[in-house]
Amino acid sequence: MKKSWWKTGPLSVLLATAVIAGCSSQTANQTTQPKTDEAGKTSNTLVVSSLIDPDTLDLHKTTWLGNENGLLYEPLLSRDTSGKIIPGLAEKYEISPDGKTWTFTIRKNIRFHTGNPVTAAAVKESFDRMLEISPVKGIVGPIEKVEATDEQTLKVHFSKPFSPFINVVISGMVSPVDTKAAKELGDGFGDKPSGTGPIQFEKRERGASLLFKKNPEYNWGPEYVANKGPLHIDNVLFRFLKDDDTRMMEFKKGTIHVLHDVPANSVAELQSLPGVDIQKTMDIGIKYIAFNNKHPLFSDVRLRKAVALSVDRDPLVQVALNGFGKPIYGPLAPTIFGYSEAIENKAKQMYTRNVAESKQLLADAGWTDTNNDGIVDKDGKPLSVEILVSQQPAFTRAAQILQSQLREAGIDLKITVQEMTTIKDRISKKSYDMALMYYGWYDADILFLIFEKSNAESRMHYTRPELDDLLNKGREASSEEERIRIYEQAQEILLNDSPWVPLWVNEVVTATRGIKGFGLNSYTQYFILNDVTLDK
Amino acid sequence: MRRYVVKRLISLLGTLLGVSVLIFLMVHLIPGDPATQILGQFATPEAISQMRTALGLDQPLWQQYVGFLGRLLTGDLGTSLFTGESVWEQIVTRFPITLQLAIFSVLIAAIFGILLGTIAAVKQNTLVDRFVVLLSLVGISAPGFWIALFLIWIFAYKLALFPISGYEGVHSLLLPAITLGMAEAGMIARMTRASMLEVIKQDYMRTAEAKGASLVSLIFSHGLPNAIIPVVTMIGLQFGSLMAGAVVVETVFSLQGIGSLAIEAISKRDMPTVQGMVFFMALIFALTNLIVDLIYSRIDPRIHFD
Amino acid sequence: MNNSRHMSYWSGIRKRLQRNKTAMAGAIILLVFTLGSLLAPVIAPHPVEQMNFDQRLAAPSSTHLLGTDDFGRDIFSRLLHGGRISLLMGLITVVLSTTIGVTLGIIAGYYRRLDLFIMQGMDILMSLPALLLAIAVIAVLGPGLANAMIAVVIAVIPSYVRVVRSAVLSIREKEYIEAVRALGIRDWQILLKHILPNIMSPIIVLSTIQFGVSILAAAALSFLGLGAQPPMPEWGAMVFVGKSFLSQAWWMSIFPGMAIMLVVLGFNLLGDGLRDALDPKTR
Amino acid sequence: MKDSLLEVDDLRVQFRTENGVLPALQGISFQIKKGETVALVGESGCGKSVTSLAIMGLLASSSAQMKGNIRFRNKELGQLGPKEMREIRGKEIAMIFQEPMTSLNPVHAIGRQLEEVYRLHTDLPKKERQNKAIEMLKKVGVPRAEEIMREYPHQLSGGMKQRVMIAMAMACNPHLLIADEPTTALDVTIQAQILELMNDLKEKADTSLLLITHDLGVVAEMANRVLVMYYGEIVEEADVASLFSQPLHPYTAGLLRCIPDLDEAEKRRLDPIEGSVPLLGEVTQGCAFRFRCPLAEERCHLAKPPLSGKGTQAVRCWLYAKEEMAV
Repeated sequence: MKKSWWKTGPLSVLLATAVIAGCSSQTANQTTQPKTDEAGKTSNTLVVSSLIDPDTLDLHKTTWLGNENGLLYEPLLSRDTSGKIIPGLAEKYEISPDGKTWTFTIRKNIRFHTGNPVTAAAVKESFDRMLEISPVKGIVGPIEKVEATDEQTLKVHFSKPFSPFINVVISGMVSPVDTKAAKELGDGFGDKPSGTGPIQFEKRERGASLLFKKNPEYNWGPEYVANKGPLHIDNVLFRFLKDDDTRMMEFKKGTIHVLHDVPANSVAELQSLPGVDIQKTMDIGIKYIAFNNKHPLFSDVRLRKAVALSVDRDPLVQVALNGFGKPIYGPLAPTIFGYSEAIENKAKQMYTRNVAESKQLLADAGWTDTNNDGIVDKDGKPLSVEILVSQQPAFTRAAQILQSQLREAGIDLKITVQEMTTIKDRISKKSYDMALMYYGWYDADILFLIFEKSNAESRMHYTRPELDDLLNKGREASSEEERIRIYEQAQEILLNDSPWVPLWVNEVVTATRGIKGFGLNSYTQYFILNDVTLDK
Repeated sequence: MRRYVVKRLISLLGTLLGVSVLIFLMVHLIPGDPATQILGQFATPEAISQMRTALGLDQPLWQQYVGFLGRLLTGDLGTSLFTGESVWEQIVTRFPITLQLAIFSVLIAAIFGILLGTIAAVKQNTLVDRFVVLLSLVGISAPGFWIALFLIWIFAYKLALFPISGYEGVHSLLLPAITLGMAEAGMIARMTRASMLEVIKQDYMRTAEAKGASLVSLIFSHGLPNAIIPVVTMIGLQFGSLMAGAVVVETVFSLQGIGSLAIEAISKRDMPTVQGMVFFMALIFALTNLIVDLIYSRIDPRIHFD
Repeated sequence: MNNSRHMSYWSGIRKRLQRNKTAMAGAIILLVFTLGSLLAPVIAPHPVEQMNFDQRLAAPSSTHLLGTDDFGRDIFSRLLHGGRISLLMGLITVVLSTTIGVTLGIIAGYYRRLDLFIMQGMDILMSLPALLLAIAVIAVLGPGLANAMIAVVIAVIPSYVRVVRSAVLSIREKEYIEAVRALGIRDWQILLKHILPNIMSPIIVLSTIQFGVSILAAAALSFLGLGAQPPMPEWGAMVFVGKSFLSQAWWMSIFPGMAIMLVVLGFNLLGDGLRDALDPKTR
Repeated sequence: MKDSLLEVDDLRVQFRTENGVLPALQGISFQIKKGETVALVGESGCGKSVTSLAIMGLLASSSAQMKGNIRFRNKELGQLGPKEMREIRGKEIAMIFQEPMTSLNPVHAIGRQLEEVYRLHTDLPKKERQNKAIEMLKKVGVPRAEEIMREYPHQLSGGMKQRVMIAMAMACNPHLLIADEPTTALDVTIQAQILELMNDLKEKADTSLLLITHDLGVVAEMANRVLVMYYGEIVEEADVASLFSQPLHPYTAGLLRCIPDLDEAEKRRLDPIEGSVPLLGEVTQGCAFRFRCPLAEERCHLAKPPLSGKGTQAVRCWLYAKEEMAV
């Protein structure tokens, strides 16, 4: 789940292997943890292997939103499996002509897990709490105020038009939270959350597992599922298994029903197992090389382009991802609103690997191989740069391939594997050359979040006023066509300046076994559990 | 005896004070700003500076240390920056696993190590002896993470006898305990053998034999109690360091013990947790060593502390 | 005369070592690995970093003696080159920690006034589990081979200090040292000429054993991703990578792990043999 | 012959070592009668202790080879299984060692060690065993016996420890007590007490005593008969009176000259035998004493002297062999 790009995987850690993995931390009473030895058959529990133990289940306090905490809450709007916007808790919505006021009509007869009714006033309270305490409130846009005009009508007023808001709503970031319960429980709300989702909280074993039970009141399932009522399964158990081998083995052994984000090199193996169902969806983000654009070397666009031109994306995808991905040359993934085929084609033309051109660019910048050691040099110094990589196997593999590719252009690449925390820290302090990074978000507004000047401070340190203008306009423009046009222009600038090197889009592979009716909404990246039944 | 314990406790306090300084400095030298880390990178600068104030990070270093020490003295190990759980709570949930793992592996290691070491000593210079000596060296030399891998592969996956990862009851701890126990068993076997060889030469062994004691009684009743004294010390020290976290093994087996908690906290830059955890480990380690010394005086009547 | 006595002392040890099967077995293992890694560029059948995407995860065969890894690199060649890293790392670590540890140990043992401070410092270091201490050091310094070595050095120094200090303490009070001191010879001369030679045996034995320990520790750090960085063919790192391919390519992790075990075993065997040869008590 | 308790016949012991096979006992024969005290004397390294260990069956089978016969109460000890041998050890033949300081197990209380003898050799219940042990301690003159039962060896003096050792050895009223230098490690004042105690107990229980010592003063005090050993052989055997009045073997004569004058307060060696006992395996032919013998002749270098008898005395020396052959 890459719902919040700023937190995608930052908990990924020192050890890609298994740090947060594992099962229970309780010692004595294991009674509440359903027996999973026979894949939960006896207790009617769906067991999901999950990578990330969310920091908190309180939607307004979390910096990470995924199935693990997001399924507790039901969004106001959603998309169906073809990408069409469909009602969620809001029957319908309307945007005022000036684009500054969004009006939602809340469905009747909906209750939070506590039994508290969901009214327009309650949703307003939820918005207010979000705007007050959420560490990531910046992402919801310039909201001025929220008001409930009657039982069912909710109005969200913006100071400026903010088109990406539709995707904020769909992402679940502003789904209604039971603020009444939150007030009663105070800090304890995170341990006893209440929303309107199909599952409700049962038990948590930090670092090990999260157990949910079905919401018996639930009857507001989305249009595209057969079962709009309560789930068929009684419980959903997320087991936090960080280590790839561990989760693979657990799955193969049959102790897990749903293996999300299957390690690329294991997909073929799983496909050959009987009874295993594989689903693939394209990720809503890309992996890229981030340059330090303020670095003495990479402030020169020729060097950035030289690097970009020495990269061959096919082996990256084929070897590092075992083919489960797609090379990407332009800034946006095809799954993101704002993606343009024209841009992608142009980018492909500009940046398909060309070592000769790369060498030429280096030579133009004064870098040539004078001592015939295969590495270009200037003033007696070889061109040696460091790339920061987090310890995900696919990343470290990719880095090694990049290393050999850049070498052919005469660039010596040193790989440093560090924790994401440290990498981000070094990036924001500009003490880096290059880093292998990623983002994930539903809307082209991601470019604003990465490149707009205040954001660029903590990222690639690349600023272009024209780009800022375009990215601001993109937020305010109300028609989709207009927005697409604006983002095309913005992407053109990025292509020419090459402040980064987009590499690939992941194909997210989910393997299931011993269950039926499991789905994955590729537009929202949420699991569809409504129709899931366990095999007998 | 009491005076000895008091003396030891006082010197322990000195060490712990040093440890607290060391940990504090180290944790503060670790790159990465906890405030940004908590708030996520999308937080506004004001929010970050507010958070820094709230965390006391804007104070001079010595003041922060004094605060840390003061809280330690009142038994407050701090609170996680991320989960809001107190470090103590985290320890309470995680420590039992580590403790069980430590006990389990020390038991395995002690049983096998002492048995093999004794057999080797009794059969000195025979094939059995050479085999035990080599086996124990292999146990010491083989990397734990490597052994763990194959134990998992064979016993948990291929034969499906144990859970692959995580804690599902005491039997989940068998493979990790074996992994940990291998090296320890090797060390224990070597020490038992050496110690037993020394003991066998002693006059009192001949006395016992002259009394008509059987071989079994000679070894287990007369020899072992003497030979085991240095071994017990070693076992105790191992136990101490195990309780302080079998980092690699907990990681490989995805066990939620305090070793993996500490590493996790380091990687998340959860400074209070790191500080509290490491301090706790040092405390446990030191206390076990003290207890080992006291046990030592119980099993060797010649030793008296006053 | 003094010299010849020394000579016979050392040649006696050599003879004892040669007769010691354990030591010889260790020495042979180490010789094979040392030669293998020294000659790696010559005898490695494939260039160490050459990727060959057609040959990924190939099982051991006549072309690839120990198979290939996920990039189609030859495991055998990587193991040979990896030996250089492990052995060199062990060597540097041992030299550093011996130098620092012995110096501190001698000072602590000889100058009683400094003893308290040094030993208190060692107690502090030893009150943290060694691996955790190393991890913390790396957390501060950042991952990498050099930092991993520093971490290992810091973690093993206390054991040197302890051994050396107690050896010095027992020798310090011997009559001949008293006598030499009475002659007005300077401290550093006493330390260098009279004390150091007399504590060489435990230092040599400890260093041999620590060689293995350091290699093991460094491999563990690399396994945790804190030591050697890709694409270095460090053995611990190779086991870590191989771990993800256990079901598809067992050779990726089993052989590097075995290499670590054999080298460490070699040092332990040699250390055992040295202990027997150097320690007259066992004769 | 009828009342002989122990008969040792042509006992040979060899040790296998790195440096080859070393002969420690080269065929010794002697008897001990019921109630008799036989002293085994000689310098250290002459095979006294090996003899005692051989009788006890305590030589390590891995390194020592034993030949010859040891008959004890008409049982051939060499033919007994380990279990039967264990039943004899400590019950019928008991032994006291030279070093009381290290001969008691430091980790067990005195009571436990003493009581163990009864546990091994009787069916008495625990309470009874303890009473017996206390009684035994009292018999050997240990004060505060009940308390001592709970104490550990390191809390006792050397003399006390040796008393405990004696108590342990005499616990089952053995037929034969072997005492290997029982007083050597003790103070002179204590020595006499311990010897007296042993004599006393032995008389009461009608136990035979094989007393191993290098101290001829002790021999004169305690023994009925004396065996003089040199380099793994018995070179002279005699009753105590004959031996002291008329030593035959030059070695015996040499030893006797070494006895300090008891009247003199100062203990000093008057006329020690020069040189020392050869190392095992060093002598391959001839008389082993010839290197130190003031009377050595050519034949002493060529062949080993045979055993010659002279009244109650027997001696292994060419000096007397001639006479014998002449007879």
